[in-house]
Amino acid sequence: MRLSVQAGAFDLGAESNAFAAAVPGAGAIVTFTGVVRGNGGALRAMEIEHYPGMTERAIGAMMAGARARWGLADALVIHRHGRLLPGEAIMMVAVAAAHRADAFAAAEFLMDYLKSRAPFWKREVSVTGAGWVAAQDADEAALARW
Amino acid sequence: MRLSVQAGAFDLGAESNAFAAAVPGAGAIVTFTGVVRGNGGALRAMEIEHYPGMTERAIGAMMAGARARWGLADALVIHRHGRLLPGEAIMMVAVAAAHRADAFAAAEFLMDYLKSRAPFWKREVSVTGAGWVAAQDADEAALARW
Amino acid sequence: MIDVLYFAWVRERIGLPREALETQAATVADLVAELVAREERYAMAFADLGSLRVALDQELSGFDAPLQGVREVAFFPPMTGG
Amino acid sequence: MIDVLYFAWVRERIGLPREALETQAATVADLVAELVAREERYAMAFADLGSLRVALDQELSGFDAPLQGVREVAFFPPMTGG
Repeated sequence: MRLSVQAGAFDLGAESNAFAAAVPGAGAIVTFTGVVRGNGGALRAMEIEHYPGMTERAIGAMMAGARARWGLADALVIHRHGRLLPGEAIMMVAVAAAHRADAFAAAEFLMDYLKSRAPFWKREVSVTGAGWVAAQDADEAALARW
Repeated sequence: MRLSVQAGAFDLGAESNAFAAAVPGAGAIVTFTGVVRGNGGALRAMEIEHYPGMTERAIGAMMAGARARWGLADALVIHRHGRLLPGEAIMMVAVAAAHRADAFAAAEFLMDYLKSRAPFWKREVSVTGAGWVAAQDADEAALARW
Repeated sequence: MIDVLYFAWVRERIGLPREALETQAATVADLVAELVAREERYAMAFADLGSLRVALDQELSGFDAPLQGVREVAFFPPMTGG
Repeated sequence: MIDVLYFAWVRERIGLPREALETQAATVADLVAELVAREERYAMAFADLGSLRVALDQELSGFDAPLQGVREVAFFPPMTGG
């Protein structure tokens, strides 16, 4: 399993290929990629703050939990911080399992936990001003299914 | 939306990057890749037969349905036929939506329908013989949730 | 004339992937009965209709469906894509 | 001495990302009360504890948790990762 919390961009394609090549025996690979939405030109940038140390600890625990629960062959999380522009990839998750149901469940679990339990805070800089993104009740509620 | 039913291999990374680059305004991209499992060395090859014409028609209808139901920004399906070796990618799905819940749901819907409603038939060639893969009741049952 | 296609183990049992037939069959079930009466290999292929699927002009259909206007009939086992 | 860290708008309101404090506070709530009594900017940051989260030594915790043995306390709004 690999976790990278980084300021720089990552290459979705290269990461996907490297991940798949390392798990030739797994039948199902699911990836999720989160991208900065431009909101029709209104958003200028997304600034992501994080808590170094706790970020790695929290995500590592999520990944270990997902691996055990769904018998994953492997998992990958890359999450950026700093200033990102619309269209840039914020983060990606990749999971590999024997069967598709486990791979989809593990990827959704990781996304739900990353949203609400990994110490990142997003700030949107738009043409009319800047503000911290509020956590969504729906994201907190999504954790209940796990 | 793009659909390719092909004998040749595809490049997961290149396809993922091209797909993502074409939908910069979508916040969530999910991919699924199905890989031939070697079953610990027992499987020699997977042979995939299909029904040319109906395959494209059936998958095209699934993609149009998914796009309308989850408001997808885009969708991609690549599915191979012919003789594949363990570790080779059989197929991939990519979907892009504004939010992650829609992207995950659409990808799972497409996978469930591809499994049981796209005219492909898999034949496993193992060290002990060859045989057609039987459809799973669980795969048929998975359609009920949609 | 109607084109009849066979896939996977249906194709293997019957021994050919497709054939063009003259038939007066009104429904898919009538066509199956005609084929089964022809030769043992058809009887083997159509022994258990519950394990077969049928498509008419490339759309999944049922064994009681009428054949009028249909140009292509395909018989195959449950699909295993993905 | 205990390290106290602030993130996102908590950091902005208090005006610094971290500080080392001498405190006799027995719980997180006691520490918050000490901070709020110090200056208005702390009172502003901690006005609504329901909109805040706390981590002790990098594990999410609660405001009634004891501080004994804790080396690092962090205050921040609900997380918005992913």
